[in-house]
Amino acid sequence: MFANILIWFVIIPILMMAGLGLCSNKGMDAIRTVMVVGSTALLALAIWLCVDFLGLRAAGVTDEMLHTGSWIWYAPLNIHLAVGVDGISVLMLLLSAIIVFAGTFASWKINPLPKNFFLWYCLLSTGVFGFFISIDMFTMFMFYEVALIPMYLLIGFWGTGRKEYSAMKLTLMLMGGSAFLMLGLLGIYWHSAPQGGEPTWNILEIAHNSAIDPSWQNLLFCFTFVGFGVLGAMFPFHTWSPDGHACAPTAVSMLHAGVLMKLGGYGCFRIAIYLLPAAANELAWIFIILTGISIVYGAFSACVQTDLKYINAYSSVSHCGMVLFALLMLNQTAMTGGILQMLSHGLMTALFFALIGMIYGRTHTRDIRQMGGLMRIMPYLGVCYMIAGFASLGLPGLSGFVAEMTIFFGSFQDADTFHRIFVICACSAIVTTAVYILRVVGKLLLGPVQDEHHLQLTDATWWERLATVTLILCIAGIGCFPNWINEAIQHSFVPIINAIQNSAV
Amino acid sequence: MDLSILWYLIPSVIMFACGVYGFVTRKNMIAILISLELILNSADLNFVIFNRFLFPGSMEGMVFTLFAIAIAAAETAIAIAIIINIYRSIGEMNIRLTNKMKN
Amino acid sequence: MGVTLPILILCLPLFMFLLLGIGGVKMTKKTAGVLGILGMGTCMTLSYIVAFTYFFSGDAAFIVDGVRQQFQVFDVTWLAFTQKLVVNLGFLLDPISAMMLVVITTISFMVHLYSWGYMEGESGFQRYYAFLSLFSFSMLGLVVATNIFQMYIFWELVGVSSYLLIGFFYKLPSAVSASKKAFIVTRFADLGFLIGILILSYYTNTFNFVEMTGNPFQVLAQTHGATFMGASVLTWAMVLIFTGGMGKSAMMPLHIWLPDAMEGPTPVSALIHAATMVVAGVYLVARMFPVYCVVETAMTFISVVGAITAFYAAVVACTQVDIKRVLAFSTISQIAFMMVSLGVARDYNIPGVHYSGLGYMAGMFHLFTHAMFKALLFLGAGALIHAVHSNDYTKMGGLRKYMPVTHWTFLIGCLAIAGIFPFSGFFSKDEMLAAMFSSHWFWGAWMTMVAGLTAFYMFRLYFLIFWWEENPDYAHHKPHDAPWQMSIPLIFLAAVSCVAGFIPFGKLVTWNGAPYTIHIEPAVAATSLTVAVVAILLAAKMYMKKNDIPTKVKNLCPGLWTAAYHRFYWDEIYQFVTHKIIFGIICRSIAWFDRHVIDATMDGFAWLANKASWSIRGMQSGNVQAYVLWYFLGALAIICVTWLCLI
Amino acid sequence: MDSVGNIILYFVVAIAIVVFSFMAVRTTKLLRAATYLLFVLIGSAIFYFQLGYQFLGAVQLAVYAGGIMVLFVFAILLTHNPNEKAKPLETHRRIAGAIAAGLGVACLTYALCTMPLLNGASLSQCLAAEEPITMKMIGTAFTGTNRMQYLLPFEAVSVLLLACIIGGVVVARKR
Repeated sequence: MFANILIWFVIIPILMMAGLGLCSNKGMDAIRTVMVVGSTALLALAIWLCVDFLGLRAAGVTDEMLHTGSWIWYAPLNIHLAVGVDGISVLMLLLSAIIVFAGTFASWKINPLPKNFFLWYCLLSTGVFGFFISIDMFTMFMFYEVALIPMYLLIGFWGTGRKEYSAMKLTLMLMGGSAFLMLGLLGIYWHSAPQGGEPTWNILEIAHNSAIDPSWQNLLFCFTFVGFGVLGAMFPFHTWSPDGHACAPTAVSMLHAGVLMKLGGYGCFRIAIYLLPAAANELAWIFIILTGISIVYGAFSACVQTDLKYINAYSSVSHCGMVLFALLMLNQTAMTGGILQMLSHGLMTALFFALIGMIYGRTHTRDIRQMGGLMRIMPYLGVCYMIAGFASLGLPGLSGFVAEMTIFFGSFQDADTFHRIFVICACSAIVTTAVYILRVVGKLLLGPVQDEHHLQLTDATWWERLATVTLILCIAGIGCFPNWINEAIQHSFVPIINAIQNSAV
Repeated sequence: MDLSILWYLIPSVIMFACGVYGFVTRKNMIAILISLELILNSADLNFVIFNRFLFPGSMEGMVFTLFAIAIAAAETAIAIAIIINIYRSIGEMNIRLTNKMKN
Repeated sequence: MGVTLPILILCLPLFMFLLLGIGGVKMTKKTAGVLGILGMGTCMTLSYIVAFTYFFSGDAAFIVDGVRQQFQVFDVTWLAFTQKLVVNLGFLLDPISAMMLVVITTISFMVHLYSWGYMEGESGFQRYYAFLSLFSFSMLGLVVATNIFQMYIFWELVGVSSYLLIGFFYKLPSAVSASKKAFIVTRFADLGFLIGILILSYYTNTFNFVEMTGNPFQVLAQTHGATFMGASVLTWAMVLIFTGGMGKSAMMPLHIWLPDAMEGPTPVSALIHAATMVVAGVYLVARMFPVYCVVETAMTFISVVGAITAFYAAVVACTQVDIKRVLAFSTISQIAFMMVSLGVARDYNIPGVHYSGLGYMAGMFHLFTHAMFKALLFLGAGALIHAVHSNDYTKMGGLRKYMPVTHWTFLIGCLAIAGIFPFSGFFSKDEMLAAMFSSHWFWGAWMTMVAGLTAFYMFRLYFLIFWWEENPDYAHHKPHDAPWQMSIPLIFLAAVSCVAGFIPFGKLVTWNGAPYTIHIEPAVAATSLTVAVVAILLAAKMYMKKNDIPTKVKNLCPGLWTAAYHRFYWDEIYQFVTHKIIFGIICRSIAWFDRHVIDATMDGFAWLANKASWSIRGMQSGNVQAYVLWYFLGALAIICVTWLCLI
Repeated sequence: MDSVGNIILYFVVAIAIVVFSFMAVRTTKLLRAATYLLFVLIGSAIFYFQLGYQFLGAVQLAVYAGGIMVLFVFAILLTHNPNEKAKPLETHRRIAGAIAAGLGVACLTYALCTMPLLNGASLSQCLAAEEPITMKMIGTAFTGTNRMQYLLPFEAVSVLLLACIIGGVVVARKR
């Protein structure tokens, strides 16, 4: 079991938790050492996995999932700890590792109770990594919950503003989503086997059996898609996102917007669309409408917000809407775009939230009306914020552009008027995005200094620089050299596209 | 005119209903205990009645009534001890005002 | 030709950007300036080598039987959307891209040099050079694009560099809002461009220019049959793509950003908003010209938009006070001139239409000459602003004695733009007018009128700055000519403007690569020359000496004058639409809806659950009596239900 | 056919039980309530006798009417001024209780009346059908371990009573 590299993604955070358990709240150095060593190890592991994966693919290994393993842990219900990765999960693992790494540095000075903060943080990471490595639906669901619960404490205790309310709202809404999800998963489980066979939780087997009755598929698709869609901030289930993000501490916002929201997109793809292709084909239009609304609606809402985090949260609604929108187009290019958008959005929102946290830590306000001219005071943070903004509005050379373009060109392959109109609506978001990003940049960074107390503030410290540089390099990396991602994930779509085409016939 | 089972059961039912009524409405703890005795007594009576009319020749009903009386006695004794104790510590018999374990 | 030089041309500015952008903080101003100028100088030299090789080497790759070929120096895969739809990054060498390489690098180099003097005292000097390099990189990438998507990529980069440079003085709120406006307006136009690309690429399954323009009839065939709202998809695609060009080239009604963009440093205006970036739209149309040729509607659209814009901008330019704004509107007008020129050029034997590619050649020719003299004018304006510290001509007047170099070069620029023989503008404008007349007399007449207006407002500006009446402030602050770094570009560009007209452009740049003989049409030339001279004389009469004719003229029709002064209220309309309608109504109502409907519904569920819990909370009171009551009633209920079921 | 004496006795006792139960839960004075309860318990004891369970009736009289009532009276006297009235009852609770009790009576009576099983033999027939219960039989039933013999519950009850004694002492003990 321990020979499987994937298991280590879960074991390392657990070891980190054990390590943290030995530290005391006063021993900040020890806590930081554990966190830095652990998150670096995770990052190294993820990079190694990525390289290894690309190598295997290049060597012609075309199995759908690599590094698979399966260990039973509850026989009566046929529940396994089953792991395996394809290109998409590898990228998601890499993304999570990067953000965990950056988040560690972004919360370098977390106060109070740093040990407990990092303990929960590691538990959250465990859930996230566990989710991405699992191919057993039950285990996946379990890790999903493991990732959700610490959120409540992290926001409720270390947050700012109306933190109890927000933490409660976020947790309850996501839990509501997972209730739907559980129903959907149970439904899939009970219908997973062909007549008389033993039902299974294993995604690959279910997809292979493809035994789920189409009439059931529709219901289950709605359950699972809505369940994951809540986490993916799909309209009208997005309202946890603005409040939750606004109140969360920096690293938690980063991890939440950067990775946790991707759990939604990944889940929609891996379970709803992959396992229920017939329903996906039939019902996609409903969700295309909803996600289309998300895209436009989020962008317009962001235009008039005055709180930096709200702006970003609404922009996340818009961008995550684009992820789901792309996945629902059910063709390879658009789906590739969706995955790229997940990566891109994860990195750039993490960067955004990191920067907002840093700015907030200095100015003690997030209201853009009370700030101005920060570029002069903290040029480093200002430039980083601009880069994040440009990534968000789709500047070529940064990741957002590649992702959005792939989505648009992929989505446009569906040649009927309904899809076309929605694609064009989605395209219009690039203008709205520019409007709100430039509005923030103009008010926050440029122009005259609003508050002269701000003149005494300092620029970024080394750990903040490290966190932001890591993210910026990744954003620029994807933006400049996108094609390797394309090649890494193309095999993942083949079975899905086939399944969809078969079900359409 | 026969004294059938029904004749005996009716007073028992009424006694039971009165007990319930008293239990629900009274505030004084001793009064509640009195109502409880009514309920118990009605149950005892039923045991006996059923034993007599439906299962003549055996005596389970009676035996269990005996047990019930014994237990009721024990229960009442303890209950009254507790009530007096409560009264000693808070000077109050009203069940609405004795809603805290510590005063 | 090897790939080294082209790659260097692209990478050098990018490298300079990264070097100056990241390492600039640690450099002195002098180091940064010298590095930037050297980098751009090298880039210019390399571009000259490439362009000259292309035009004059006679290599079989470049010219076959006198017909210039399109040559893809390299073309590497960058991102594969689908199997066929692959985005490449490459370097396409053909007459227009080679010409643009020369134009861009020359002007960029001049501006680099000039800025060394002009921007000397500014903070953020290093940043300024970094942005200039970024701009040069993006513009070069745009012109050498092998496919329309690469063009779009660099198109966006150009937009961002323009945003950064307009907002260079980021402490000024006006600069910030101008930069924002420029970006958003062009972004809006880019949306059209993007949708155009989406449509076109879906039907043709390629992004590549050579494939599309090489056989436009095939494109026509591929899109045949599909229509949307009465127009064929190809028309839609081409019109939408042109929309992108309208944004960058500031055509009506997307022109509003350009006058505001004058908030940027003046050399930037010269580089971006006069000579290079704003011609991107023209370049785009030229690039897609063969495809446009088969879409009659799109061509007409281009001509109409161009004609309206040209006239509008010329009228507005007559009333502006800010010298840079006059130049900005003159830019809009001149670019619209090129658009019309492209719009009237057709070369296919569409029944009943027998035009030649003259308009294309003339448009490109004008692009070239305009770039030179407009950069000259802007740099001259920069020298003036440098001297009197104001953009306003009312603060100037009588400057010819104090600033002779600026005066003479500015005069050359004005003569060139007015189209006076033998300055470069004459030749290119003459060709354009000839093309328009040969298309339809109306275009010719209309544009001749615009040409007259051009001569008038340019000389109005010239006289108001250099003649009119001396500003009394000169007594304490005597204006003087600019330092050598600024004068050299002025003199160089003036020299180019004098001689560029004699370049045998028809032999070099034509739409299909085949040489084209330029011959000046006497009638057209005479007309335009007469109109220009009359306009200049009129301007001299009105503005040479201080007098009250301008005031009288103004009072002749005050409404029109005010409207023109306020640019016919376009900005106000936009302001109203964006702020009041989009921001005030749409965005706010959506935000309100989100907080008070959607979020309130979610909170409502929570409230409901809470209420329900509170309401049944009383049942768990710890009150044994209540429990008994409920227990008893419950038992009764169960009895009754069981009973009913049994019956 | 039951004897007239039996019938008259039945009616007297039944009416007494009904009336006194009602009064026991309605009176506002505790001591009276206890007294009414005593009457009800005695009435039940008479029923036991009538039904032929003499031993049981005796136990009822001794334990309930004798022992428990004394406890009640002591408790009441210890905690109350005999003239003090209990607090007035809450109306809504009273209505709820009355409804519950009424429903209970209605429901059970209906059930009793419609149950065919219950329209069986008369008391005299039942009494005649079996031999009278002797103390020996009761003793055997309590001390045997066979079927229908209850040594274990008997022991359990005795342990319970012991626990009860100890508990009573502990609870009542002064701290």
